Amino acid sequence: MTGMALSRENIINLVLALLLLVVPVAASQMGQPFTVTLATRIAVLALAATGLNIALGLGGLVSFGHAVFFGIGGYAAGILASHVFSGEPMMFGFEGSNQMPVIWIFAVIACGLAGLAIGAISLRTSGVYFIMITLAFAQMIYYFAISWPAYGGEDGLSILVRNQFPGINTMLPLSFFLLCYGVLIACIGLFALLRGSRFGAALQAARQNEVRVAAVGISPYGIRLAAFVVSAMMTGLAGALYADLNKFVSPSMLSWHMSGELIVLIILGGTGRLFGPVAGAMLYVIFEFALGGLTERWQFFLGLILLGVVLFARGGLIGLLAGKARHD
Amino acid sequence: MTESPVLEITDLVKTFGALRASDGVTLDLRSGEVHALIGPNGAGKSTLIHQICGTQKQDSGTIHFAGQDIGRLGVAERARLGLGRTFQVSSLAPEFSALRNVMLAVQARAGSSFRFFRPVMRDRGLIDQARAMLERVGLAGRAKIPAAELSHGERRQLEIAIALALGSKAFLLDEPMAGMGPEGSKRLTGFLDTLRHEAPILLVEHDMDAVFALADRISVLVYGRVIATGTVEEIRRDPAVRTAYLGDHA
Amino acid sequence: MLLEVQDITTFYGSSQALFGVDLSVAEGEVVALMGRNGMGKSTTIKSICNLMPPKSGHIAFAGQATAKLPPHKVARLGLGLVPEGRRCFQNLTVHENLVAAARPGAWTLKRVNDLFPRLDERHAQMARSLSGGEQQMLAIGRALMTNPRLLILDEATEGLAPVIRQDIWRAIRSLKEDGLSILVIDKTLSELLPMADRCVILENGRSVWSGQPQALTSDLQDRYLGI
Amino acid sequence: EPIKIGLITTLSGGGAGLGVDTRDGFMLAIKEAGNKDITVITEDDAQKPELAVQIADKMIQSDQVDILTGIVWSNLLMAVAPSANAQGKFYVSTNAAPAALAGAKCNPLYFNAAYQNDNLHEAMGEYANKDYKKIFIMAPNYPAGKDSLTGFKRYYKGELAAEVYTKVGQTDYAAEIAQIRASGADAVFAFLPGGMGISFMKQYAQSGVKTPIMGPGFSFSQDVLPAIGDAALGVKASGQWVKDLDNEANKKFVPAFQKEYGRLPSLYAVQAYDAAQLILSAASKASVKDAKAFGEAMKAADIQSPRGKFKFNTNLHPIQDIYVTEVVKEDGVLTNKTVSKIFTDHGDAYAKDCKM
Amino acid sequence: MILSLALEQLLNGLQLGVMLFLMAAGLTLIFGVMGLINLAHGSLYMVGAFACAVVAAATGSFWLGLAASLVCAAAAGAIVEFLVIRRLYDRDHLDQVLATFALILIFSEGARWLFGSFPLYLDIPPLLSGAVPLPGIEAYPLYRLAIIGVGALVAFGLYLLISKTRLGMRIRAGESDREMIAALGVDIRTLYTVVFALGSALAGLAGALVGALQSVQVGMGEPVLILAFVVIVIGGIGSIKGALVGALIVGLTDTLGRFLLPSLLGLILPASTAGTVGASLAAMLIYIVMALVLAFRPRGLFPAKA
Ligand SMILES: Nc1ncnc2c1ncn2[C@@H]1O[C@H](COP(=O)(O)OP(=O)(O)OP(=O)(O)O)[C@@H](O)[C@H]1O
Ligand SMILES: Nc1ncnc2c1ncn2[C@@H]1O[C@H](COP(=O)(O)OP(=O)(O)OP(=O)(O)O)[C@@H](O)[C@H]1O
Ligand SMILES: CC(C)C[C@H](N)C(=O)O
Ligand SMILES: [Mg+2]
Ligand SMILES: [Mg+2]
Repeated sequence: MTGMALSRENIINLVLALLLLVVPVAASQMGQPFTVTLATRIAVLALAATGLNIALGLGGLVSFGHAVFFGIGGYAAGILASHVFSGEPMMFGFEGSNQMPVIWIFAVIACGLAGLAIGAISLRTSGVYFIMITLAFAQMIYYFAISWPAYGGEDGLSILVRNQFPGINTMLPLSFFLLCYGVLIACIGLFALLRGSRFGAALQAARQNEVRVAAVGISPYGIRLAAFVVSAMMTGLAGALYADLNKFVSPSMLSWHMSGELIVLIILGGTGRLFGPVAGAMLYVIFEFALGGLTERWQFFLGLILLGVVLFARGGLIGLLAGKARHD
Repeated sequence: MTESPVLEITDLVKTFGALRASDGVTLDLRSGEVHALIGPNGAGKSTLIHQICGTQKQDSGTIHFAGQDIGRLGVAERARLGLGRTFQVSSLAPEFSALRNVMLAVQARAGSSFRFFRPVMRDRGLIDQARAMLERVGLAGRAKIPAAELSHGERRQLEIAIALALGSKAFLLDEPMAGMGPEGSKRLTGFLDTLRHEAPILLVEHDMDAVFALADRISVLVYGRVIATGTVEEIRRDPAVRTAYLGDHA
Repeated sequence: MLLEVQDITTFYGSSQALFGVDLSVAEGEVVALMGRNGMGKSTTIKSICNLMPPKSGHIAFAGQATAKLPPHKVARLGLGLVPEGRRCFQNLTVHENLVAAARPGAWTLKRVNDLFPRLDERHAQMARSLSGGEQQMLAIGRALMTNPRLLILDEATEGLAPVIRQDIWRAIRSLKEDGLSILVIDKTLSELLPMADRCVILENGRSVWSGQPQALTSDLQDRYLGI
Repeated sequence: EPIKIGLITTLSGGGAGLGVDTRDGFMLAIKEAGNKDITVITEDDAQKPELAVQIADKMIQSDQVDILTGIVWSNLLMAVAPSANAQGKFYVSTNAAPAALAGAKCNPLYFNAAYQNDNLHEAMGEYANKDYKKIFIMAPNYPAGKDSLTGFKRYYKGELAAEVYTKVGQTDYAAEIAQIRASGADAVFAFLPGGMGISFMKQYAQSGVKTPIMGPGFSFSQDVLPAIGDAALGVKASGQWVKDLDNEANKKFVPAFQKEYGRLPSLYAVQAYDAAQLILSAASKASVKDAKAFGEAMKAADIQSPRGKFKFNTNLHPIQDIYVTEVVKEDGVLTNKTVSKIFTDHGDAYAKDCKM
Repeated sequence: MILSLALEQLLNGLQLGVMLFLMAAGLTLIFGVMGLINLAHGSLYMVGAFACAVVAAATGSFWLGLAASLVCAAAAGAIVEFLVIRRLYDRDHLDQVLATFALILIFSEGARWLFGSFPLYLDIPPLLSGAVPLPGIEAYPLYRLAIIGVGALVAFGLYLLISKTRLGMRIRAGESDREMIAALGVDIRTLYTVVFALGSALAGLAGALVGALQSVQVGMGEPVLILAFVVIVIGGIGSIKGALVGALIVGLTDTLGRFLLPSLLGLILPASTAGTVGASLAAMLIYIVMALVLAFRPRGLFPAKA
């Protein structure tokens, strides 16, 4: 990133960013709202994966439990909105909210706290143990959500009217898309800043060689915990948007399949790459959609395609197009 | 000796099962000196370094550094107090260039790893300091090469550059000459000779030419015990040291 | 010739490390490979073992071209490698490290243990917790357990105490007397040169000089090795 | 006038059996009707709520369907139906019938052609009163499971030996079977759909415990019976449809299904078949664009159901007869046969809260 | 009565533990020892169960089915290793995650394509069906006792293979440094294919054995996969002893938790609430145990010595 020289990767990133913007806008003009919905889905999943990419891509922390944060974000939206709708106050007489900014703040704070608690314990382990302990926390919360009756248990919680954002009519697919897109781009920007910063340097170094980082006097634990929390918050924000996109939340947002899917998005696009999650989400959602329309056996073919990508496109889609990542 | 030692180790014990890797080690490092620690393979030299740096915890005994008891501190805390070390087997961030490896040390010294936004690669101060360190060890020309692609010897040099960048108050060097060619060893010897004026050096090394050329004092560790401490001449002449360690190399 | 290396070039990805190396080792010969840091010694060795297959040039061992063989087949022709950085199997005990590599022949567990009593003492210890020098002994012992015809030592005595180093040189000398061929890299010229039948010097990925150790004048040493 | 129907159901993964029967039952009715104006778009939800939502969005926004149908699972239905209704689309459920949509949140565009989730459990509760005094009841720990036991207890008057909730997706029931053995119960009521039921029944048969088992129809429906095997013989279950029901429509339906697909139909097939019939009958009377008229026509339920009589309650859930069945072997094939009728014209407990 | 119930539940816990070990055994080899993250392990388990069900249905012999499960799973494993896994050893663990995730999709939908959407029939062979009385226990299913036997046998066999044979040493060496073991003349490629096939065969065996007790259907492998990972991680990766102990801990915790938690909570809560809350806690219990174990012993109970 010396200067803003348009490296090949930067050009590709720009193209991806424009593509994700232009296609839905055009589709909306041509009266194809579903394309807009699909693009929104891509943007939100990419946002969730960008969050995970901080922990996984930069920090090498393979969290197999990020669905927890995705789900908590989703439930923040669902629960706050449901109280507005039902008129029953929540704890401390708070009436809930159907304003996205309020919901987002709640989601981000809740995920930050959850990330802090889970991270503080999980980061005592490393490698595969870390993968599994994060999964363990996710499973705990998943089973809790399934059987906790107050907010629907496994049936989930419907958001009857999409939550509102000041000055924007979120019920219009394109407006909602643009909102999500804006949040996505802002978070990708944040990711880029983090990656290039001193914090990012320490985090990435800790991924490559923990012992070395400690020996120069930086405690890897603190750095990683901070990264994990930020990562959880970003994924949680995505969860809140996802709930509003589907107008529905349920424990399946917390399931290990979801965690796995987020990881898959990242690898598919290119681990640690700025636009990896975007590329991954585009590829995945489009395949899922296109194949699902073609054949009932779509999962079989999706499997084949994913396999092809791992075997023949090292470093994911961005790796294939832009070559190996370099830290100068 | 008017000044109190920079590093002072008293009665350190460390056991692995039945093995006493440190068996009551008492040792100090005074400012301006090179104190060489030699001894047979498996005598417990690296284990001692580990305990000083905090990567292993002693069973008993105390470690004082810069007037402070550091025996209970974590690795990173000790490093921040000014303990600079190199590893017996190079330990670097492999994907980072040589320069960024050193930059990491510079930022660590500044204690500024929780700055989230300013891009490091536009941080002239950081880059210039790191570059200066690479220059000192003769790696300036390889600044942009990822550590993984450096040759064995070059990695050893990079380790030293990192320790320098930390602005350490004492250096713990575990076999810095290992893997350096004859030329590299010679240059490093010259370099360490000047470095001692910045901060004292505890030098673990099997290269006797280097040890004899550099050391103000030598301690000999055998089976976890210091069997002798003295000047180069005293140690060279010590018959116990000759049989246990030096052989004909004296 | 047991080992014949002709004009090989080797790349790491797109960066070239070897630009034409020639080298040969005859049956029973000890050849010293020399050169400053980063000149391509280790790369040459990796190429010989086909761990880093050369892009061009020719390598033959015991008359057989190795180009098409996977590394384990090359090794089974009779190459015993002590790699740079030791690379002991960290999660195996000392004993297991030795046994895992064993192939039948004159070198047995007992003989290795006799050569390095320290390994016998530590036989049940995990390799990762061995001291540096102990790991070096283990790496040498492990290579011997394969009963090679050509022993390749990359940094043969790195990290070993002087007494042990002398033991190793003594052992190498006796191996040589047994007829084993040896290709060795080591930085202690004072010990290496008396051992070697021939020296090959690399500079910037090229073999630039080859000859008997006696012919290695201080002039040449200064030019190529920086001493 | 053309009508577009979006059929979302589970066609891949572990729950696919139910979805396949749903689709096949539905398509059989469409085929029999031969109505060229009707197009059905089928998609797989893979039993994932989010995917179901996405497909529903696509069908509504891009394919512009008029009616959605086909979802098997309550949790997916909850994700799709309310929002489809909010967008003015009909939803006709072929199976899932969560209590949440039967009471206060009922909707003129939401029809259920199957039952209300509690119904089959209620029937077993009523049936149990006859022969048993102390019953061990068991269900997975999720909303449908809790509804199930609530439904059972609503009618059962005797003593409970124990009320046990199992883990969703549990595959080993040794601990529960040991509890049954020790409980001294004179019967067991278990609601364990899909693979859970198969595992439980096989393990129960091996355990040496002889306490009789009963459950709601879908635990012993045609799709799982072959996999349970003889372990299921003699089990009592409830159903609003049984293969051997004696009515014209049924005598036509069963062979037709068998001929078309080479296997016996299950409960799900019938429910979907009826859902399709309901839509077809309404289509012949009103335009789907006129929601009110179309809804009225559908509510009239002018169809020949293989269940016999069928009509809608005020909350647009069925009022129907419910039977007790027993698992028997006919020509080497396991199937259910009718034992007796439990409820006549049975509605559900939530209809009274529905203000429409 | 109470004592007999307690004894039976203890035995159930033990038996579930051994069964979990059986399911985890193949994974211990592939993941624990070879160090390969194989999410498709559950698929191989499914392959075994399907092979057994299909062959048993066609021939009427469970035992032929069992043989078929071994053969088919081993073959599937070998093919997968040869075509896919082999290219991934020197890659990031994450590539293995993606590739084996893709394999799950392929296997599951492939199986549905071939065998349809409905669960298959596979029952316990007559020889092992029914229940027998045990000291202190009224009756215990014979088949479950047989599973304990097989599990113990597999555990012992694996222990010998991994710790005592040269093959085992070489596999572990390969995990530590593949290039180096090749440079010492060991044909690590073929060796890994063989080991992978062996691990797959064990998965297939478990699938067939457990399949007769549970339901044989598409997707049956996924819950097993997670459980098997949990077991191995609690025990400490790479340790057979750890895997066995981990399996027993999980088995006992799960069984006793399901049984005791609702009753214990019943002392302070109304019965129905206690039932659901207890069940929820029981469902979370093994994950709570795993998190606790790892929080205090970050490398599992029997870490490969550090
Ligand atoms: N974790 C451990 N468990 C068991 N023994 C250990 C452990 N760590 C080190 N040892 C043993 O302690 C002894 C001292 O090891 P140490 O690495 O300190 O030796 P050293 O003096 O640095 O030797 P060298 O010069 O060969 O590097 C060795 O015999 C080693 O095998
Ligand atoms: N993995 C690698 N990727 C890219 N370049 C490499 C790699 N390993 C070595 N090189 C480069 O190849 C050249 C030769 O390295 P090699 O390791 O063969 O040197 P050497 O003579 O063994 O040096 P030393 O005495 O320091 O071990 C060096 O310039 C080095 O930077
Ligand atoms: C198949 C049925 C038992 C499904 C159930 N009605 C549910 O809500 O999930
Ligand atoms: Mg050492
Ligand atoms: Mg080298």
